[in-house]
Amino acid sequence: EGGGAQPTNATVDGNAAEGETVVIGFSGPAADHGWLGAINSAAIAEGENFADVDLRVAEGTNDANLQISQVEQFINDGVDAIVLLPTDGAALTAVATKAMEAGIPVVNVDREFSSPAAARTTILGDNYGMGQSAGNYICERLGDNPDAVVAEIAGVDSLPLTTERSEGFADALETCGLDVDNRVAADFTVAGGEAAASQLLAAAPEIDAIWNHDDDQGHGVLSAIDTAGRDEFFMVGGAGSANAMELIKGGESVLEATVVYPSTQAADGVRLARLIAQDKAMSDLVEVEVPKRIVLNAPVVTSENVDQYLPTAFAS
Amino acid sequence: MLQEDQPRPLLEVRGISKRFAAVQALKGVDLDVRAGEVHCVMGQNGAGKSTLIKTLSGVHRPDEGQIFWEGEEVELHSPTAALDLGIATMYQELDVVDGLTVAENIFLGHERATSGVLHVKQANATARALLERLGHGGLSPSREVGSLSAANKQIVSMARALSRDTKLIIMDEPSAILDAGEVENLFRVVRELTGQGIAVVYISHRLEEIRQIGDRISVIKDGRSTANGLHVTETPKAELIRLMTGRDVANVFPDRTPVPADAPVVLDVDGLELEGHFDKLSFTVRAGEIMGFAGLVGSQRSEIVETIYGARKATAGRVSVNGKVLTPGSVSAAVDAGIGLSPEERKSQGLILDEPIYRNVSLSTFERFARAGLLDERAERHAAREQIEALELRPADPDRPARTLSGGNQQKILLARWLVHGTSVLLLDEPTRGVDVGARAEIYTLIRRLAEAGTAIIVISSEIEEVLGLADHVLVIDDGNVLTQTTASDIDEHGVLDLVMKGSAA
Amino acid sequence: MSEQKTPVAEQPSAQTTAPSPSGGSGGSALQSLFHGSSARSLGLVIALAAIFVIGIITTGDRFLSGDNMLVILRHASIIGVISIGVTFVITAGGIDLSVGSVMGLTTVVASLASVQMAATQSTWLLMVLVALAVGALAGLINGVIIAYGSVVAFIATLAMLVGARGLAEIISGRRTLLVTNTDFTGVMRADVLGIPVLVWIFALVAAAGWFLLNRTTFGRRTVAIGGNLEASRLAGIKVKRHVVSLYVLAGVTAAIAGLMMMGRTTSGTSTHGLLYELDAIAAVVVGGTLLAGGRGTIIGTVLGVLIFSTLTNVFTQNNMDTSVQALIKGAIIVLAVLLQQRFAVRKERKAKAKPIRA
Amino acid sequence: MSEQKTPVAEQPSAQTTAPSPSGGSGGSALQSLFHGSSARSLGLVIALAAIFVIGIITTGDRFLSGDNMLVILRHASIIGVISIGVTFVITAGGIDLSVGSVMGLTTVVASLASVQMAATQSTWLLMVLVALAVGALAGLINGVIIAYGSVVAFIATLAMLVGARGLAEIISGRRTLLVTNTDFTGVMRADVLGIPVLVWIFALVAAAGWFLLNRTTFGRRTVAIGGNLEASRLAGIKVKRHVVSLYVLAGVTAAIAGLMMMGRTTSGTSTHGLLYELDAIAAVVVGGTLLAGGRGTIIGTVLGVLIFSTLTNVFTQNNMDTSVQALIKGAIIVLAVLLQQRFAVRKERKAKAKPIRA
Ligand SMILES: Nc1ncnc2c1ncn2[C@@H]1O[C@H](COP(=O)(O)OP(=O)(O)OP(=O)(O)O)[C@@H](O)[C@H]1O
Ligand SMILES: Nc1ncnc2c1ncn2[C@@H]1O[C@H](COP(=O)(O)OP(=O)(O)OP(=O)(O)O)[C@@H](O)[C@H]1O
Ligand SMILES: [Mg+2]
Ligand SMILES: [Mg+2]
Repeated sequence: EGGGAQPTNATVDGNAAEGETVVIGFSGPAADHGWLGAINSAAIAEGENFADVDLRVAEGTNDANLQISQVEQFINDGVDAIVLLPTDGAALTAVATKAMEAGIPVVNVDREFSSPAAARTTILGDNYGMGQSAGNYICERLGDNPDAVVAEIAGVDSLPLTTERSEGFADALETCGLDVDNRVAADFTVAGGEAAASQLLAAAPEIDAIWNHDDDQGHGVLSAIDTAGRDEFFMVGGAGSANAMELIKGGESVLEATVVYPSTQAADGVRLARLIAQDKAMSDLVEVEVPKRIVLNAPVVTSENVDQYLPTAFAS
Repeated sequence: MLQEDQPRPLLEVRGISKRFAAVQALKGVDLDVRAGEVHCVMGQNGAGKSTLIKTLSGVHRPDEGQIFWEGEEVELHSPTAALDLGIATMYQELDVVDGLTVAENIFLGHERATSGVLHVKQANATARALLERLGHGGLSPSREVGSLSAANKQIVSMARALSRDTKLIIMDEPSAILDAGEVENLFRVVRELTGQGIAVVYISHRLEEIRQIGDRISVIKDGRSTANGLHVTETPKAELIRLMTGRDVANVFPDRTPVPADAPVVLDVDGLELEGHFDKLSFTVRAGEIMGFAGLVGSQRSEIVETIYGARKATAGRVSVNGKVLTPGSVSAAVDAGIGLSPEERKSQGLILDEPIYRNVSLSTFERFARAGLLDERAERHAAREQIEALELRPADPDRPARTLSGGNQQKILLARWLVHGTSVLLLDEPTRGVDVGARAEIYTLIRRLAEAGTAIIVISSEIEEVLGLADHVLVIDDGNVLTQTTASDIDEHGVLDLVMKGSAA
Repeated sequence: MSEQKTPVAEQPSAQTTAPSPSGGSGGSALQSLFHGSSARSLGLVIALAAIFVIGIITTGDRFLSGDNMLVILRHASIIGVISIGVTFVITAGGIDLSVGSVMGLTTVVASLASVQMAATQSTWLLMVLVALAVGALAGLINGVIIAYGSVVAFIATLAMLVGARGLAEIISGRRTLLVTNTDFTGVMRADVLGIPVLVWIFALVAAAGWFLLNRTTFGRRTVAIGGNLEASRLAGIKVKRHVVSLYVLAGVTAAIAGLMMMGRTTSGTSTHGLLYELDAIAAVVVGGTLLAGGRGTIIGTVLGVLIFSTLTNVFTQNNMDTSVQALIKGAIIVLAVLLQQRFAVRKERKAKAKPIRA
Repeated sequence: MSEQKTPVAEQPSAQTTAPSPSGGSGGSALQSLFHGSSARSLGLVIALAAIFVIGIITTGDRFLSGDNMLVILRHASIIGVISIGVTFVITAGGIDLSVGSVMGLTTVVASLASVQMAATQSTWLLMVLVALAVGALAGLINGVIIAYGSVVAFIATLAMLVGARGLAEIISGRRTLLVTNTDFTGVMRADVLGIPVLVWIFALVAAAGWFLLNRTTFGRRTVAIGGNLEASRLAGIKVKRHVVSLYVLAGVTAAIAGLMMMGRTTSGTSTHGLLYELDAIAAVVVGGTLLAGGRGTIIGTVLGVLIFSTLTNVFTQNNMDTSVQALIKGAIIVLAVLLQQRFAVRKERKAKAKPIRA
């Protein structure tokens, strides 16, 4: 990969300067909810930002079979780099390895491959960490009350990332002697969040805290809370949409905080892919190559630090 | 009754009873069939003939009674059980599969195959031989059955029955959809079969046929045997009718009332053409006139009336009713203009089988019983009930689903539909197919009465006798061409037959 | 012979579905109407009651509380309205896979900034009108392709499912649009006589649907076409036109459901209504409408919707794992249909026991 | 006679679908067999060719390269195998919505650590056997519920869709299981004569399916049951047993597809096969198999699958927006069906023009 020349570690400006045009293939899951929609839009926007990037976007899909053939197509086309947000990390490992073997650097975004050899660089949101952050925040707020009722509104339950988030959440709660009393799963959509939340509220007459995995479905969750006329609890969101942050900033809502899960991962992926393909390095590192693995932080956004995060938040 | 000196019967049925939901279809029926005979089963519509034969072919399990096969009591718990014994059945309703070829239909269920792999050539050859034996060597075994006419489907059905190693063939109204020539052919086959010692149970409403082909007759009335094993030659027709209906029926066509010379033309067909079927067809029907279409099966008579009715879109020409030209290919325009069609295949084209009788009767008129789209079911039911009573439809329960009626009564529903509508042109495609003697006479009278009231009527029938007896004018049709147009009294059965035979030979 | 095109599964039930004769003495139309479906509905009522009993046993009074009942009803209302439209389409022997997608599309279009702006300047009813127009148009396209293009309904509406979702994404730019018109949300989120407006809408649509199906020529045509399309055509019914109107009806109910969804979630997005088509069809068929057409029951559909929504509620009350929920739901779908059939058969048997001589 | 229970959309096509008589002089069976479907297949071939032309125009040689053709075929192969099974079920007048879900379940069970361990100790064929057994069992349950429980196929398999997915999640703990058995992945990912094993499997299953449908009693009885269930019963066919075997067959093809998916992704998870049922049904019906039953074509199904998979390839080659893709895909589904019907009608006209008297 990278040809014979040594990567150059230019300045930020230097990295931004137009280089030789590179073709980058991008494939991600179907943009069937706000966060993924934002991921896609951000990636495409990033591609358009650079005059020297020709971004090929494959149909968003939740079908590993189709996504594999998209990557195969990128390999055939001899793209310079591939940014891959797999529907399922393990399922796309084999074809990503094939791409790497064919000399095409793969940037793995968000859902990690099962083999380190399958990606030149991996850039991840931290799902477990996200759950942990939410759990820790709730622990801080409720830690003195071991009988507190904690509820969880998960996303698509069949996805491994949901399991990771829930595990992180449960583990963090355990440290302060709490556990999840009521758990429902939605589907990352507004309607799903509304439906799940209204059922949850009916099932649990008294709640102290709710963690909702996704701010997009959170819009529905808040509608349900509003309908039920409940406000005895506080809520922590997930992903970090602009809408959610505005609410946190406003301070009137039960939504007190949200855990950021960067929606710019794929855009970062496109940037890194460009650097790799153009043999550039990351400007703020001394290291002359783009690192192998980048795990993005999952910070908790509250009314105190919201202004810092609002600009990068996604509009769902 | 079984005579002591006769050999042991092949099939013996004792006291069979069968109930469907609310209907006691059979109440103790007896029957004995001997090898090599043609045993006719007669009875009015709904008497239970089809139900009886369905118990013999393993479709229905009887509630009571015994069945003996070659002297042994048997239980026929599935069609396969009956087929295995050697009982093959041609059902009243066409039992072929449109998507399969002729040969595949014939061998359905007992395919010519080795461990599941078909012998297509062998099956086709055997099928061809069978078809030849049936006098239809021209029917290609590899042709898809969906493209065949009803009559040809019937042939396939018969070939299927013959393809099994059978000792008894049950034919439930096989001649209903056949014309005179085809019936002759059928009889030839039946005689050949009985000559080989195969028994045939034959069901038909055509008394003449029974006289020609039958050896003995059993009669069922209201689910009970009223006669068993009468010898055909010793039983006068009037006696048979009495046994079936419990009364005397003068099975004659009603007298014609001459159509007044100044009667207006109601239906005017001018240069009508349906590509691939018929072309340049012109004729008129006047108020009060009955026009009969005679011809062989497949002569495109149905296509002609369907095109007049707008069910098929004419490629040229026009149809007008009372001077008003109809939109081609629009049934609703035809209905609005006052044309009614009683279609050839009543179950698939005429009735909604799971809907009650009254809704089937009012299918063309229910809008009339509505104000602003809101149905007045009371008025609708009332109108339907009137016709049900006038036509003596049985059962006279307007809420009974059409599915549970016998064939003849289903036919009456279709007539009732257009009687409620009050059309000025009535197209009747095989109106007495499968209708019993009693009801037939009623339908004839009814058709005549309608004509007298000023309705212009076209009747298609495969029974030439019926066309000649009922119609004022006759069109003899062959392959979409009008061979002759004449007054009914100027031609006889032989005349028609000669014409069409010559026509089809040409 | 009539069995011909019935789906495989219909075979034995076809024998048992013959509506019971209402007695030789000629019961009233009303009587016979209820008779026909009541036996099947009884099975559903029992299934619903069983779920209630389980709910009460496992969660006690909380389950029976008025608030919880309203949660069940509110949840049922949106899918319920769609199911009413789908009932008509299925009764006529068709199917509509696009309702969920069309619903999503209507929410997106009606929540567009321009529409909301215009609505703020005039009246919130404008949003209603826009949604209904979008739904009707989508239904019209479905109907025309099916009736005049002779494309199988399954495929035509599958295409609409895919296409409408794509269009909704394009229009919304894949974002969730917020409904800011407070007049609209105010009305949709209000209570009338202690019952949410959404539930009222469901009740009204269901009542109107019942009336339309059972008391009008429109309903009669629908049943006739589903029972035997060719016979209906030959009897002079304008079959194609009617088929088009059925899909328009389904599109309109999808639009109404979309408006309810906008009220409930105060948002419009292309993901609204995802997979609702399957939920609606399941509710309709579990309710007793024949998938092959020719028999439809609004009461059954309402019961079917309530069964599913109560089930979800009981699951949540018991904090059940979602995968286990799926497993149980699958089993319950089958059981509900079996139960319903059992009752229809019993009814038939009873009719046999007291024979009526015609 | 066959109109009765046909879905609404069938009406006009029913008149035009009567396959052409192959001539009074008695063409060979082979001839007539091809004749029946060739007219419709022609429309599909034209549609496919059109997509190819667009591909070539927009992307040039890259599209036509052997590698790209293999990409298309590999992608088509998994859904293709499922579609073959679904073709049988639909030909018999049924439907199977559970194939995708069952496929997911088979990948999970066959990738379980215990199964893989046992396979490593014995042979990788063990994994194949386990998958096939799971698929067959799921199909058996479907079939029994449908044939003996008289539950409509749509509902029974919808229940299986929900239930199997739930079970797969429970078994896998909602994690993606890695396929570590290199014998298995080696075989599945290999090339034979330059063609991937996956494509060979598809070709074999399709050929076997063609033979089974057109040249065996099993196939002919399948058509018969779909065309006229009652007549089939009267002809002594054990209809229920046959129906069960059809769903088992569909389950087995889902399992084969599952194995292929495991090979392709080296993983087993409950999300494999999501929504494949709709893709498969679309391919089958676009291919010309009658959704109402009674006519099925394997060649058409293969063409249908290839059309969709080539379309996706062309979309990606052209870097098309996913929402626009959805919109176009919807339109193309409708167009393909219309085109196919147009050709069937033409053929029919020609047949009518020279009437044959039998
Ligand atoms: N499946 C069924 N369910 C309910 N009633 C039935 C069923 N089949 C037949 N019947 C009823 O049983 C009686 C006998 O019918 P059957 O068909 O045997 O008469 P048939 O003698 O064959 O009459 P046709 O000459 O008109 O064919 C009729 O009253 C009919 O309505
Ligand atoms: N779908 C079809 N495709 C091709 N040929 C057909 C089709 N249907 C019927 N035919 C042919 O058209 C001709 C007319 O058939 P049909 O039996 O309907 O005529 P008919 O004059 O109405 O006879 P009937 O005396 O039964 O009323 C026959 O030769 C038949 O084989
Ligand atoms: Mg009969
Ligand atoms: Mg005819």
